[in-house]
Parts: sequence; structure tokens; C-alpha cells
Amino acid sequence: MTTEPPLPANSNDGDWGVADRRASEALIVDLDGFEGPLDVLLTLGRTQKVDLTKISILQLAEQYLAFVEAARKLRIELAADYLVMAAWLAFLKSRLLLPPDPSEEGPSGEDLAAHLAFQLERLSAMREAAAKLMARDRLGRDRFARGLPEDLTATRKITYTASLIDLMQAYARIRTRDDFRPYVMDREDVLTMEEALERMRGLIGFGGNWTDLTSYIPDGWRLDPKRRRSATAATFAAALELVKSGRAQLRQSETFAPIELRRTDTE
Amino acid sequence: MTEKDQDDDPSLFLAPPLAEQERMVEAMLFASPVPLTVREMEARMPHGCDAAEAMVLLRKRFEGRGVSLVRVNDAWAFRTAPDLGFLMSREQVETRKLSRAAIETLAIIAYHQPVTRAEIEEIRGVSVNRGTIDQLIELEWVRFGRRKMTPGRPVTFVVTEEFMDHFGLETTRDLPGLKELREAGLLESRPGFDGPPRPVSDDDGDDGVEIEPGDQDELFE
Amino acid sequence: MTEKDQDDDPSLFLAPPLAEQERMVEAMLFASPVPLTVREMEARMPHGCDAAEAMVLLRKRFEGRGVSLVRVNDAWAFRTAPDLGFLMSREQVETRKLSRAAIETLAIIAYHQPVTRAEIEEIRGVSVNRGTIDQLIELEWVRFGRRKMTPGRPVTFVVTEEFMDHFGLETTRDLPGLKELREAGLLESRPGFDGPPRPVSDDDGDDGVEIEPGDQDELFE
Repeated sequence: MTTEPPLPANSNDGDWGVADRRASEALIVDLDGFEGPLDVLLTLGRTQKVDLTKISILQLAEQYLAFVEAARKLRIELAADYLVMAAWLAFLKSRLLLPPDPSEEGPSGEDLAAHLAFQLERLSAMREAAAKLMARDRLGRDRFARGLPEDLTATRKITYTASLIDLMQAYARIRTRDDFRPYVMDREDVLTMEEALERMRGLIGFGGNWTDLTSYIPDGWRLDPKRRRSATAATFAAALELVKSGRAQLRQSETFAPIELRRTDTE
Repeated sequence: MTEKDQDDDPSLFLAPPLAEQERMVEAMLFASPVPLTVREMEARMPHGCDAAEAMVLLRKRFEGRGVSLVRVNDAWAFRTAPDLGFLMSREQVETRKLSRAAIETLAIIAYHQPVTRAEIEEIRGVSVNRGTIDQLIELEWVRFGRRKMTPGRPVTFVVTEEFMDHFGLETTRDLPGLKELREAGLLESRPGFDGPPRPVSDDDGDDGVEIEPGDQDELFE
Repeated sequence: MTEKDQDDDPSLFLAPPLAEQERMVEAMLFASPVPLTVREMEARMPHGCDAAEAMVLLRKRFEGRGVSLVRVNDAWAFRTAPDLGFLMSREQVETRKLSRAAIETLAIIAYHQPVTRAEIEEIRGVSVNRGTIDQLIELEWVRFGRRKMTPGRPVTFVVTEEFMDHFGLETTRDLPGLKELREAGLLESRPGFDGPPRPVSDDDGDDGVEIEPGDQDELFE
């Protein structure tokens, strides 16, 4: 294989660069109409007006990079796919332009280019195949099945049916149901404010002296940390309720000091 | 108006040959979901066609055949020959959709087989009616599997060859997992899409359903 | 009928004449909404019948008619002749228009089956939207095939008999241009290449699944 000297960068920009840039901008106008970078490459490739098998991948890479550049200039946000392809093509381009480095492992630039050409050809072939398929004489459009259902009403047997989709959706429904189950608290270890209030209403009559609020926590709720936390919160909330209704007073000498509670002497 | 003129001047106009017209009548009667009158058929055919004449030919052609042309009021339709009714008995099955309980139960059996009734209930979170499994067995989609080597040696359920046939599966291993269902767009991602969330009341208080990790892996490997 | 008595004594039993068998096959195929296999028909016919032979006669009889016998895989069905579609405008079913992505995906599944989602994405160069395959499955044109024996054992997609019936294909070998595509090597995947980057799909960044050549042969044997 003859190794051509690497082309100086931008040397041939003048040849097709302007037209190409214009074409790129035209492409960007209906970017929404494209199905990803491979599709854009295919469209760009067609502008070379040669058989896909004879396409110049180097030129195609240039065209694509111009396309991305034009998008950037027009401040159009390209999806990540397009940018990843641009990076890969830039890499491919450098591989194609530089003389092969014998110490380098992996496929050569030519191999990579050939593979890209293959992918484009394959995609294009699939598109043609799809078009041929859709153009066939289709059932319900060109060819028809019997329109009149057989309606002999002799023995009628009922059978049940379901589709694979029904089956799979049913299974998915069951298996994902738990994910969506509303959150329910385990009530066993929770003392509610109502319960604490109920209890304190009965006790407060005896609370003539300042008493540590924690002494109002019921037995059985003091040892287990989870239960103690819940009971403390409920008792504190209940105490606030009592204060609000004027039946008790609260005090705390300093931050984090014990909170003390005393009955309000109405007399 | 111009139609009239053309009719008057046959040289301007050539109707398809009668054999062709017969084909047309045949195709229309076959495809139509309702009996068709001669006039209706003629309206669809190219100008100058004579559906009545084509019908005469067609009727003759189907004399004594397995299907024949019958007259329904003014209209015509193909009907299978009455003496062959015995062949048609299978066509008369009325198909109904499987109930939600049944399809869920079936799905669990397919994905978890061999599975016991208790396990099905555990996964569904509700008890399984005796009739539901009976129905699936009657449909020949489910059969009894080997007994489980656990206390009580409960019977298990597995799906049948008929099940695979019906659902177009070669093995139950081909059933897609949750991830694949999601990728194919077959899994609604929204909760409550098909009904309110499960009640949290006592009727399914057994909701701490745990599927052993082993079960899952097997499925979604 | 004396037929009954004959059935009881096999030595006396005579299969109905072939012309009669032809009538039977004709009636069954007319009545059935879905294609029937020779075996299915034979199962309904009296003992000793040869549905395949009757089919030969019947096909000949309907050659060039307004309705004709078409083959779908192993099964047969009556369908109207395609050149008469213009008469059936009233019977035409409004089909949901498929997106370009769906059409391409369908073609890729048909020509490359069994094919994984990752392979479809590789060919199209974009990720497959959720809902695209879903739509094709709902149309009953695509179903799940056997899992691929590659890492991750991904599910595959294949086309169905409904697909073949819809597009008038006797077998998947009749896909337009299949031979040329195969000869051009365009149905192979060329593994071992760091081709351009694969599409980034949201939920499966996983497997660089490659098709083993063997897998493909299975389809087009």
C-alpha cells in the first residue's frame, strides 16, 4: 500500500468546504427529521453522488465535522450521540491521514473506515428493504380475508384467551406493585400524640411541682430506643397542647437541659 | 351525464371481459362482512360491468362446491355448504378474555414454576380461588407438577406445552424479565396506572411478602 | 349416514372421494379467520383423508380467480387477489401509521431475526425507543424469540405468521431482496471491530452482544 504524504490541514478546504458548510447548515434545519448520527452520515454520504461502496470516508468525516461545527456556530444543541460520533470521526480522520504507526495495536484506519462504510451500506439496505416490505400487497389494504364471520350457531363452546402481552403485563404489575405501595408506618413502636395527651391529662392533676417531662413517658417506652424516641416526641407534643390550653406550664433552664412541666394552678 | 353518452357509444368504452367481472364479484363477496346486492357490487365495479351476469357465472362455478353462494333477501353471500357443518364445529368457540386473577396466576406459574398455591398467594398478595387454578388446568395451560419436598409435600403447578404453543414461546426461559419488559415499553412506569394503589388494610395484611433473592436471580439473569 | 357404521369397522372404512375431500378443505379454509395447516385440517376430516392432496386440487382450481389460496409458513388461507384491492375500499382497515423508526425496526427484525435489541440499535445507530417494539408486538407482527446464548442471554425478537400473512410472504425466505442482501454480506454482523460508538441507550449500557454466524444460519437454512 502506498502511503500518501499527510495532507496539510485545511489544504483542500477551499475545494468543497464552502459548499459543504452550506449543506451542513441546510441539514441542521431539519435536525429533528434525523434518526441519529448514522442517519446524518448516510444523508451526507449521498451528497457525494457515488455508490455507497465507493464513498470516501475521509471526505464523509470532514462533512460530518463541518455539520457539527455549523451546529455549534448556530448555537444548536446536539444530542450526545452526535458529539460522540464527531469525536470518533475526528479520531478516524487522524488515523487515516497519519502514516500507520507499526507499534499501534488494533484495527487500522482503513479497517475502521471500511467498517463504517459497511454500517452505512447496511443501514441503507435495511431502509430499502423496509420500503419494499411496506410496498407489498398488504392484508387489509390490497388483499383481504373473508369478511363474513362464519355464524353457524350450533354448539357454542366458551374458551378463554389471553395474549402474551396480557401475561407479561400482569406479571410486571404484580412484581412492581410493591415498589409503589404507599408508605405505611409500623404502628407497634409508635406512641401517638393523642395517646400521650390522654395519659397526661390524667396525670397533670398531680403535677403541682416542676417535674422532668421524661417522667411522663409511660413504662415500657423507656428502654427500646425506637420506642423511647417516639414516646418522647409524643409526650413533648402533648405537653405543648396542655400549655396551649392553659392547663400546664413548661420551662427549660438552658439549651438541652431537662424540660420541666407543672400544672397551672387555676386557684 | 357523460356516463350516459359513453354507454350509448360503446366504442368509447370497453368493460372488462366477463371472466374478469366474475373475479371481481367473487372477491367482493368474499371480503365483504355483509351480503352484497348486485347493485352495490356494480357500483364498485368499472363502468359497463354487469354484476348480475357475472353472478350467474359465479353461482354456476360454485355449484356443489364446499362453499356456495346464497341469497339473503336481495343480497348475496358465500356460505359453507350445509353438509360440511361438521367440519366447522371448531369455529364456533366463543373466546373470552381471561380474568385478571387468572392471568396473574398464570403469569406467576409461568415465571416461577414449579410453584405451590401458597407461593402464588404470597406473590399475588391475595388468596387464590380454587376455581382460578381449575380454569387454567381446564384450558390445559397449567398442570400439576412434582410435589415439593417441604412439610406437607404440597403439589406444585407448572405450565404445559399447550401454554407455550398458545403464547408462542419455545421455553419459559424466553419470557422476558422486568428489565426487558420495561425496555420493550410493556411496563407502565406510573403507579396507579391501572387502578388505585393496593389498599393497606387488613385484608392483605400479609404484605411483608419477600421473594427470596434466589427466585429473582433465576428470572432476571 | 353410513359413514358412522364404517367408522366402527375399519375394514369397511373408505375415505371419502378426493373431490369430496377437496370440498371439505375448501369449506374449512373459507370459514377460518386464520390460516390452517394441512395437519389441522386433516384432524377434522374423516379418517383416511389426505388434506395435502386435496389442497393440490384446490389450489389449481383457484388459480387466477378473484380469491386465491396463499401459503403462510405451513398454513393456508384464502385471500382476495391483490389486483382487485381497488374494489374493496370499503373493507380497508385504517391502520395506524407506523413511524419511520417502527418500520425500520420491523424490517431489521424480519431480515436479521432472531435479533436482540442491542443489535437493532447497532444497525440503526440510535437507541430503540420504548414503545416502538411494543407497538410491533401489539400489532402481532413481532414476538419474543429464543434467548441468545451470549453473555447476558438477551431476549431476541422474531417476526410472526401474522406478519407474513399481512405482507403476503410464504416464508421468511421470501422477504424481498433477501438473497441479494445476504450475498452482499449485509445481513452479517462483523464482530471484533471498534466501529463508531454504539448508541447510548438509557437503561442498558451493557452488552456488546455480537451475533455468532451460527445463529443466523438457523433462520435461513
